[in-house]
Amino acid sequence: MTLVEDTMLEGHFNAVIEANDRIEPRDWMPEKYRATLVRQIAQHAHSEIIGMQPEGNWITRAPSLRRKAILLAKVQDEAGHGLYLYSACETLGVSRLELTELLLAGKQKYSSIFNYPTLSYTDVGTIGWLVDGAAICNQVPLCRTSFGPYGRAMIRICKEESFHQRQGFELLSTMMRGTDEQRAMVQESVDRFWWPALMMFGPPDDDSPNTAQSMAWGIKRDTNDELRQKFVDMTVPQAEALGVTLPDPHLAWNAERGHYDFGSPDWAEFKAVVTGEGPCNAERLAHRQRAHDEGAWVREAATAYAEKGVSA
Amino acid sequence: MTLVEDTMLEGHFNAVIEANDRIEPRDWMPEKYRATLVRQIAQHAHSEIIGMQPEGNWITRAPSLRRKAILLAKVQDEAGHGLYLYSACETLGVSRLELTELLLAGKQKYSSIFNYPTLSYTDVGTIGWLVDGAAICNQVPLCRTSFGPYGRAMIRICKEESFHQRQGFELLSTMMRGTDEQRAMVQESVDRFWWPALMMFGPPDDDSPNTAQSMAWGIKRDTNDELRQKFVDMTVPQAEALGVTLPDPHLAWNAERGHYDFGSPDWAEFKAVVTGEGPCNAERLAHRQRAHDEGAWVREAATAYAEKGVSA
Amino acid sequence: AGALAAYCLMLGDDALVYANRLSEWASNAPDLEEDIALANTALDLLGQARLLLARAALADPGVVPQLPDGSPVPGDDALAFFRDDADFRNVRLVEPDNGDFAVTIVRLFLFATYRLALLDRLRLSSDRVLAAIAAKGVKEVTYHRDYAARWLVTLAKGTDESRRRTESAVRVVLPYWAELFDDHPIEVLMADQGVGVLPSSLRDEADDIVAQVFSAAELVRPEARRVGSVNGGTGRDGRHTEALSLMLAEMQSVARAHPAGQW
Amino acid sequence: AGALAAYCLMLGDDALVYANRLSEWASNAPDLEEDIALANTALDLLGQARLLLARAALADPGVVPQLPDGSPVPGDDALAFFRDDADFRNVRLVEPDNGDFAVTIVRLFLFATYRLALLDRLRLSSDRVLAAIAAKGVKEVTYHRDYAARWLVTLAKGTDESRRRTESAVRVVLPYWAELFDDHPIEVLMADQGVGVLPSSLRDEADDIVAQVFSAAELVRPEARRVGSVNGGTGRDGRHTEALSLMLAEMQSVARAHPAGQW
Repeated sequence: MTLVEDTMLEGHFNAVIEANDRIEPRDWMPEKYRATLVRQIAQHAHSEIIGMQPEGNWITRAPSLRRKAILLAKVQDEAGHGLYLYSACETLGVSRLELTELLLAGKQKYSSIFNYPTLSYTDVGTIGWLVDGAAICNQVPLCRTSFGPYGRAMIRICKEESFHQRQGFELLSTMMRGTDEQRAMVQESVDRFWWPALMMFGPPDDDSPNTAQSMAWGIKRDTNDELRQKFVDMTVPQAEALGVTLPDPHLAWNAERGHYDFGSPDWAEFKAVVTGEGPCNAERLAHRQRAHDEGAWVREAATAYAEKGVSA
Repeated sequence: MTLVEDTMLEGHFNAVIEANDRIEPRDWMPEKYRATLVRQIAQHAHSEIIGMQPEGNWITRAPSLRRKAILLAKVQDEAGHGLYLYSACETLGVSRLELTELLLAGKQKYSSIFNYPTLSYTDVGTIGWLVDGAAICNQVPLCRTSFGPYGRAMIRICKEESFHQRQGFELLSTMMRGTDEQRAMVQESVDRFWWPALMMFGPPDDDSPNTAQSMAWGIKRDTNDELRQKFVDMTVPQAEALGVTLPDPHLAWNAERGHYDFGSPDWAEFKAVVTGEGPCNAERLAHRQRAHDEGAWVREAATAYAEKGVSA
Repeated sequence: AGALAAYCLMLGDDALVYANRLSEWASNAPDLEEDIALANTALDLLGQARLLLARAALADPGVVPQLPDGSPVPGDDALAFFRDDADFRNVRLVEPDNGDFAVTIVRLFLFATYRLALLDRLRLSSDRVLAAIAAKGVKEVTYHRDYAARWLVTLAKGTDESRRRTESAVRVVLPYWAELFDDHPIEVLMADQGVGVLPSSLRDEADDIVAQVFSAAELVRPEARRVGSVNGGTGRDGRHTEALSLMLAEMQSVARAHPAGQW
Repeated sequence: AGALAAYCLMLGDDALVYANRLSEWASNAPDLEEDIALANTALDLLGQARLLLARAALADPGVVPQLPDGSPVPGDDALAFFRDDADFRNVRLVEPDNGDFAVTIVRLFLFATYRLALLDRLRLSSDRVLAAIAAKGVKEVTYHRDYAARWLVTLAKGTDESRRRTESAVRVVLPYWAELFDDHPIEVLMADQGVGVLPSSLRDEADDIVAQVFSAAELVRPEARRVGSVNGGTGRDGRHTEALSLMLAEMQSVARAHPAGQW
């Protein structure tokens, strides 16, 4: 490729980005753009797959048949989201198997929230409400992300996520109308998940070095702190409607800013969890590794059978 | 060995048997005597080991701390009984590992009773009362069996078995003083285990071809039907004391015979269970096979380490 | 009405217990596609269970466990979460641990083959609710059977390892097959009344399907063996495997801890 | 009295939860001798748990869950079978699945090392019941520690496979170690009063034992990592692993089904 061609391609790329239009897999793109996308989409896909575990933990114990069906369907949806996202990543030339191996080797991350345990069935509702709520804040802007397959996957995913969020909220509000014990369970669960949910948006902007480039490329559309604020503003009235107290003494409406003020998460805990010292990091990866290893013979059998079919 | 020596040895053996004295491992013995002993002791050892499973099934669910300790200690005793009996067998030149492999290959049996499932915690009590009760009837005469190591093992085992039997009876009688639901559980459990317990003495005498030779050799001291009658005579008053009904419409005191009359077990079921078609045969062997396989690397490590110690 | 309720419990418990077992595959399957397919199967069966348990509760409220006054737990949930194992009426096939993927596939194939034959005939039930449940179920279970049959052939003809596991799985699961075609007095009564289907009448058709798929998989069907009864009874009589009470201890734990809970 | 009861629950729950976990080895161990030894260990710990839970119930009846009037369930059993997981006060080390024999041995070695150091000092407790429980426990746990240490060396120096598994087991279990030496406010209070032992004061001694046995086993102790807290709390605060509620669902199922039962 000549320098001229190169420059023309880069010009096209920049123009597409400028116009808030989509880059497609066959388009030329800068290596770092591609690498950033692979990292981000893979992390997102891994989060869906690892995220099946904390909620999956309660499928066999869901306390009504309706709730069992809802939870099983939700965990199934997460597997589906993982599928779309791995497929989007494959358009960038990296296979699902490669990505899985990077995850298992600890070379790619997943959302830190899934390193917290689910300690009661109520957590299913709280995860739906807060964690899916935070995910939606993160993801809705990604529907307009510059890379086509990622943006289109996000549109589909966001629709289902907001359905999950409503289901989570509905479970909690049903429980709040139940017994005193149930109300206490909801509060206890919210106490555990509130701060980790705020951490889902990543470190504060002044500690997030990659944000600027990702925004310039149209991969990211808002900063971490902007998204966090949006989430808090959205969630506080819902907490009031629910009748639960968010565990933050600094939480207060700021009429001047037109936003809620809120306290700062424990960023030391966030860093510890991200580097592997959360309550469940080891278990989550070990679970995935075990399922991957135990499934190897099945995948091999399917491949062998398919090859026989071709040669027959 | 000359024919004269041979005849002298056989004379010694017969004299010992005649005198109701003990044969010891170094004494000469007929090949068939040795083979019969190995088969019987091994079957007895296997029964102890397989018998850990149905009761072990309830250790983690025992409903009080005291009962959990009693049950765990009992299952542990069964492992101990297995140990003594395998040791007795080893004096006849067959190793524990060989015997285990014969068990797993289906070439040696264990008591058919352990192919029935334990379906409630109550079954722990019923097994103690009826199954250990039947085992004691079988085993007390074996304390006088002609082969020394077997007889001595049986003395120790019988002491513990009768302790277990009392504990089983005590659990049932405590439950009978509890709620209506508990009383119903006891009756239901006894209904399930009564007939299988009667089958523990083996087929009727006229269908038990090996009994005569075993009795002549002093390996066995009573016929199957004699032992079964003894068990019924012993158990009926205990059932009355407990307040449970034994599920046999033919059960009645026969003043003439000085014994209880009773119905006939379903011998077709007995044969099916013995030939592998009981409710749990496959599970019991699969469980033992799995534990054996999963423990292989540990046993190998211990051997390798011991050898290093010797060579160092 | 008592017999109809008992019959609905039989068919409903088959679906409920098996759905719960299959749902354990979530996040554990060999690949994402299988995770999704097994969850789908569990969801379909869970749906059938809900309808059948609700029908049982309606047909005879006497079968529903008594809960404290004012309990908000509906009949189908009370049946699922507040009955003890001895009151469950499912066949034993659906109870044991999932085992490896081969055991799961063999069990699913056998279960779906039986249930499809059953539901297909149940569409003609004189009970219109049962007929409607069956009509919906036929579509679902047809898919389950095809899915399992495809995998059965794939595993049997894949690698040496997968063939070894498949043959072993057949030996593990097949002994539970015969019980599916025993005629329980309730089933005889319901068949006589045109409400239910006589299991024994499905046996030839079901064996035929098994033979076809085994033949495609080049599997030899091992000699018939059946898991023995307990005190003359099997799953339909409430005499189960040791696996069921363990499964229910887990499944019912949250519901039972909150008998007055709203979910 | 409230603090003493809370302190007894901590030590009692460690023993109870771990005893229940270890008891799962029954009929599953690599050899009969190990089956017997692990059952013995579980029995010793179960005995300690009974004494400690009974002491807790006596010190403060308010910690015992309320049962229906006339319930015959004694205090220690009510504490064991009618508390929810969030009310358990054991360290998280004792909760996870047993894993393979190597994981079991590493966990037992670490647990016994900690508990022996603790009980050894607790013999001087100003609470005479606690002192007596500790005196008895020291003998038992000395044996547990020796047993585990011997096996740890054997496995580490046995075969390549056993060494690989042992190293992996150390990586799995060791992150739960640091939590054992955290000073919970209740423990600080009890230590101040001469009733309890300050966990942090045991750390050096315990690390020393670990270093000695690892050295004999030629094992390198991996870099320190610790399992993170949950909302600022760990096991002693009732914040557990996902394994505990599953274990209790099973363990408590029969007792809870019969709250008025006699056993």
